[in-house]
Amino acid sequence: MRGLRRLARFLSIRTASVGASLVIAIFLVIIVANLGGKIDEIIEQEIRLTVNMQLQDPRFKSQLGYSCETMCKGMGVMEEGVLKQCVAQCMQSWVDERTRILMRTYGLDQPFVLRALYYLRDALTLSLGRAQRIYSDTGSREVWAIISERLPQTILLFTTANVVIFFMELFIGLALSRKYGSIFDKLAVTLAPLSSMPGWFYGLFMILTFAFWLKLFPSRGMVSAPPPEDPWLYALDVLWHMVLPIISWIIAYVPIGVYYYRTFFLLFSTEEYVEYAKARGVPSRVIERRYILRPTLPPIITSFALMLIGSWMGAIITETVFQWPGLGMKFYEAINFSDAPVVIGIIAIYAYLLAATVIALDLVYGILDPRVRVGGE
Amino acid sequence: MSEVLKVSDLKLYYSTMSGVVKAVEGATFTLNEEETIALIGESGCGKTSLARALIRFLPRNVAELSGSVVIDGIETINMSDAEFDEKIRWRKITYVSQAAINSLNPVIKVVDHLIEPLVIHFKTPKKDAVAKAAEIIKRVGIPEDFLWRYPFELSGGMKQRVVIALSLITNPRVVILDEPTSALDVMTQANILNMLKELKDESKLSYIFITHDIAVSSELADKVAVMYAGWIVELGPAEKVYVDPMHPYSKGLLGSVPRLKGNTPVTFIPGTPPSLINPPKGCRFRPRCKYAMPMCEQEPPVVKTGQGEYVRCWLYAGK
Amino acid sequence: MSGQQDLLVVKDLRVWHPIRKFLTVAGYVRAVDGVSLSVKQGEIVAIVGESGCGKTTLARAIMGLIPAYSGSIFFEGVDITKLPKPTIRRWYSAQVGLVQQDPYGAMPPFMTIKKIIEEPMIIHKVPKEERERRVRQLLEETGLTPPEDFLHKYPHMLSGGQLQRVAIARALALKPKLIVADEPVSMLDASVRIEVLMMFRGLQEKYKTSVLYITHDFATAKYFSDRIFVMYAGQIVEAGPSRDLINKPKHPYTEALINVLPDPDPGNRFTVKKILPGEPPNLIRPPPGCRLHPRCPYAMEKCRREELPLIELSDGRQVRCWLYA
Amino acid sequence: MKVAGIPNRLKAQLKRLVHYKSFVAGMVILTFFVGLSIYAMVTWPYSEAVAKWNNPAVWLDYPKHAKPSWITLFTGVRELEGSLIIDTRLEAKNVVKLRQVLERFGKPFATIERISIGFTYDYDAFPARLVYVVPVNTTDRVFVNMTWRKPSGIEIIIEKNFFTSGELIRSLEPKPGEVPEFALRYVEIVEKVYGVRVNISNLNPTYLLFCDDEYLAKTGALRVLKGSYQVGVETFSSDINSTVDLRLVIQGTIYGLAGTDFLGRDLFMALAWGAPIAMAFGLTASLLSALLQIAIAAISAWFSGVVDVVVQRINEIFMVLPFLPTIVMLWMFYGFDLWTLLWVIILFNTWGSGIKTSRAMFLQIKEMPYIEAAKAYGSSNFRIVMLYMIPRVIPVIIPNIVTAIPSFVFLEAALAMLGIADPRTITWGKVLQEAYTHGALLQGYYHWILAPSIMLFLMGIGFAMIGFTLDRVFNPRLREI
Repeated sequence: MRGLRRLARFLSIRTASVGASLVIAIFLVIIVANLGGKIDEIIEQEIRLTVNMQLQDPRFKSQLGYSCETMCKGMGVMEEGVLKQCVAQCMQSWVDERTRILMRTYGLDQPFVLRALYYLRDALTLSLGRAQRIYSDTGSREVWAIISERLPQTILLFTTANVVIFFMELFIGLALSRKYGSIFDKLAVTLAPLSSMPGWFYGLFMILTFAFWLKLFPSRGMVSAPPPEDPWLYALDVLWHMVLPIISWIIAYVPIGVYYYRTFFLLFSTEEYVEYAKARGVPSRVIERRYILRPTLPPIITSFALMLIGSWMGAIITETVFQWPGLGMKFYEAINFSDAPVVIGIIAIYAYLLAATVIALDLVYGILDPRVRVGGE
Repeated sequence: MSEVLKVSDLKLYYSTMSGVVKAVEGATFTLNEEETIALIGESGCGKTSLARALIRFLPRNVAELSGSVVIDGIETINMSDAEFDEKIRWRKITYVSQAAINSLNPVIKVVDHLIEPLVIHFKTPKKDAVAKAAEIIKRVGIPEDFLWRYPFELSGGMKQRVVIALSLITNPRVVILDEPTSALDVMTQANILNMLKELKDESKLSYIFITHDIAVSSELADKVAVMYAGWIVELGPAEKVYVDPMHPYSKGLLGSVPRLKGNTPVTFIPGTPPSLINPPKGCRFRPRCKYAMPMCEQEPPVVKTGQGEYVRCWLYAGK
Repeated sequence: MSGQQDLLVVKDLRVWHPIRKFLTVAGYVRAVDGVSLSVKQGEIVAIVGESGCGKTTLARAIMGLIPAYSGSIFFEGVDITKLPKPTIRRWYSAQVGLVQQDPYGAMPPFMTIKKIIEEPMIIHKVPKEERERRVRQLLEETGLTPPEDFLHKYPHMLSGGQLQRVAIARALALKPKLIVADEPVSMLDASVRIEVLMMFRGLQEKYKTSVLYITHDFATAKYFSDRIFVMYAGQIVEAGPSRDLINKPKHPYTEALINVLPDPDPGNRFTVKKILPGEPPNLIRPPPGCRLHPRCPYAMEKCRREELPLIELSDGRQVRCWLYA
Repeated sequence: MKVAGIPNRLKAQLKRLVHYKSFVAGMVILTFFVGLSIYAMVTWPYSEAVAKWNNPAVWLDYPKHAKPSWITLFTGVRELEGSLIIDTRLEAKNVVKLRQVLERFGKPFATIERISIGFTYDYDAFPARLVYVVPVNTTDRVFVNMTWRKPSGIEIIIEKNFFTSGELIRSLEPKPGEVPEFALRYVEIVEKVYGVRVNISNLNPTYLLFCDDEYLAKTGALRVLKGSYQVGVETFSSDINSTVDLRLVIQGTIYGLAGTDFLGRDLFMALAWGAPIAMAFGLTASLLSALLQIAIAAISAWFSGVVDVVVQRINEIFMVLPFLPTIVMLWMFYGFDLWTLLWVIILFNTWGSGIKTSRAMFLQIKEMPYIEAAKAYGSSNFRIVMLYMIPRVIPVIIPNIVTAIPSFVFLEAALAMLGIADPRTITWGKVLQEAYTHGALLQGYYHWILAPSIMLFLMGIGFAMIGFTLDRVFNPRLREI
């Protein structure tokens, strides 16, 4: 009970602090982005677009045309050419006026500081606005729709990859720490430099070897075209497409992870209480579980969580290389089309995810580490 | 009185990058039931290595371990690790670690530490084990509700008591106490020493008491083994070693203890202990010894001075 | 030794560590609570107490490393609690030397012995030739001979005893008037301990330096110091000439502490030591009245209520106990 | 984890390094890159290199998508390296030039010019493409008739046109669904001679000019016809002063050490220049961000209080900012060159989790007794931070700096892959990106993608091997176990 209250208080303080950082971070992004007037430009463009959309409606257009014509005629313009010109001018001035009104309602006439606050509110409430050039697969221009339809694919691929990588690292690392100095251990040390290359880089080689040369796996995409109808076959097909990206990530990230975990566990097993447990004849299985893994769980989980969230971000190029239809590829598209709202939207989403991870990690620490939970040192 | 431990000619070498470390050489002593032997000497003299060799709690780089260690009538030196774990470790002999402050797993509760040896070595049902833990923790003077706390909620003295409880819970014959009080305040130290005295009588325990503090060693020791550079240079009953030591090193060591009572001047032994990789030829104490003779360049004999007593010095050869 | 001038006078010193919660101060840890003492020129004064009694905090306050909450510390008549930090750094830091407990931690592992001893002199702008000469001289004086063998070594190549000699050399480098030695030998082996203390004593006499010897060990204090101050829970409970105090302790705490300390004696194992029950009090909310009363076998009603000052006894000793009032 | 390692006995440690095979291998790789960098900088000074690389005109005559020339050592096939260029304006060997002025009524009224070029082609592989240029200097219309005579004796008229002043440029390369006129004529000739009508759709027209006709007629497949070829140009113009020349560029299939890209640019130049840029970029980024990081962390840990709070807040802000997307945004809005990108990367890398770990390390160091001793003998704050705290972490930092160098090189490459790159600088990442976006993988121009990849790979592995060995020597945490 005492622990729970402490935990709750600790967590609320952390949430407040991380929340504040999140707000400041997004605010900074807005200010930096708007220093060149970019966001204002984007919003003005969008407003003009809405106004012009209204004009697309033929009924409305004919109504406006009629009233303009009436007005022009009322002013005594009769001659055909001049009348046409007058009507066009009148309609344009309506568009300008309408835009001005809308801009005032959006607050664009207000000083920058105030406007930045409005944008901040929008970003924080995930009202991310509309894309300038790219569409979602369902044809929507809402940034939110574009992001939300792509995020699951990214999460699917990279969470799977990371879980596989994490468990490989952990268990190979643990096994090697038991066999310090053996051939496998030396092999692990020798292979570690392989991890100085990122996953997408190995991806290129994987495509070259397994897709183009050996033709064992598909080089691109998430499902075959046309996709299988049976849901099981569909899942299998997706899995088949996931093999190459996951293997490239394994080559890129497992060697260093194994090296670090092995060193970490080796150093940790010299802790006095691990040594003393060995002296007591605690079986090595129990030592590994209760005396090595359990106390080191908080840092291990931290590294996993940061790796996971980092992978969603670092996935941009891997997705592009493998043409995996996730957020990363959409991001690539947005860069190529210079679609600022999408880029800013993705930054906001990631900022949220990162902040949530930081808080979640504090929570995990609180739950797993009695020193935080019960209080002490 | 029956013999619970008999060590003869124990040898322990480590291999390191700079050469072979001769940590223990030719250690011989016996320990009877309800008896305490104190291993005293300066740091690095091999006392901890000797004690750890008895319970096979050694680093990976052991180069040689030979001689004879008979615990409760069982020769253990040639046992496999598995057999040792099954028959000896924590059943016959237990170990109280030097750094009790860090010897407990910070993320599991006191009770989980205490029941672990019972569950592992005796397959005791958990309920009975917890009852036993509650009993033992009261015996070491800690309230029962501390069972459910984490180690970091305990003071240094309490942690030391928990570690002692942990080494008593399986009713061993021999307990190795490796500097059990050196990190504690004098008052707590006295408290724990009192408790150890009581426990010894209650449970018919034998202690191997390792300390660098000679004054403290006299609180428990029936027998004293003085160690220098991997050798036991003198072994004898407390009455003799504390009052009238024979070996020049023992004399020097005792002379360097500042005393509260009386006005005995203190002295010191000049020089530093030798490296165990390249110890001096002959007597290892020779370079620092004020009685050194030419003969000391030969390895000194083990001179028996009584039942289970000896001194390793040329001064007493032939007497 | 008596009759000389007071070099250091501490008056009613309080060092309270604030406990911060959010932006407010929730309370204080009264690590040092009303300590008065004096050190004469050339005198060795020991402060003895268990860990957590405030002796190290007192030492750090005297070194000018932490601020006092109230009270004053006069060094040669100057109250250093009122001095601005730069003055402490420029002037006072050359007047006092520090020897610490952990010989391995007390030296930057990446500096050579020469550099370590030289550092204080570099900071206090001693000319280069003078520094070189002095480093050699100090190494010789502390028994690290020949100096050439040590100048270019790194701390991890030396033994604990040798490192403590280096620490003493460093403390003496600027010829300070006072050396604060915080448990200088407690991590060393028994025989080395005496060797280092005797060497230290020799140098202290040569340099006519005063020493404040902080320790938990009455036995070495008896041999090494002229006077002993016993601390308990942030206060001085008893003071007096070393041998007198140890032979005839007056305060119940001193008495208990000396009683539990053994001399090597084969009879020890048949006796059970009398010890004070309980543990030292929490210094955030110390008990009212005499701080020892919850543990004291002689505690009276008065002890629970009234706090008392150090009482001067006729034989030049002081004690903080109602038994002597 | 404890702060480990003691940075002394430096010399002895450096000597020990040599005993590690991985260190020696890493040093060999590093030496190779240093050599390459020096070669690049000596051969093409930076501005010259950039200007040359970015000017497509320079590369016009180079073969496009040529493979590295050493590849023939493995295949045993003789291929044309580089381009075979014959320009009648520049050389006279194997060139016959005849000029005839026609007269009518004693007055010159027209010129006929005949140019004939001969060359021998005896390679096993077809050239990649043929480019010919006919520069004409005239005031009137010129009739151009150009013939191609194979060693087999078959002569094809490849150009038959009226032309006014300027240059007639033809580049013979496959264009889907388009068959050049001469190809049709060739098919007819083959049919006439061998009685077989061959299918030539989707063929590289250049191949038709170099193929063995008989073999083609019999098997329908292409084979190089070795021997001497004759190319003739005949012009007729009513301008008596008109001059005509011929420039023939036969582009081969292999070039240099690294081949060429889609513009015919010599990839070796990019590979060589990529080395100093990658090393400078990686080293600067790694070194500066590590130094800034420890400086900030040390100051934050030492001064604690307000300074520490501010540093931690700033750090948290950077921790919730997604690194890559933010850099992309900055680039989109402001656009920057490679070196500005470097500063942005350093800024983002300095902050974040690195500071957190360094700060934790310094908080531990701050509690070391020797710091208190330094304070006691009057060290200033600056001295303590610089001389007492920072040196303590150097052995941890140096291996990390070395190991991190490739990660910055790859970061640059990754950004280049996203199209975020300085348009003018030559980096391996940019070559890789161009290869990738121009379908090098799909079309089998493997050398184009492999060359920069191997460079990146070598650099990564080289620095990593050195870094890992340094870590093992400087931080011998595992030695006692």
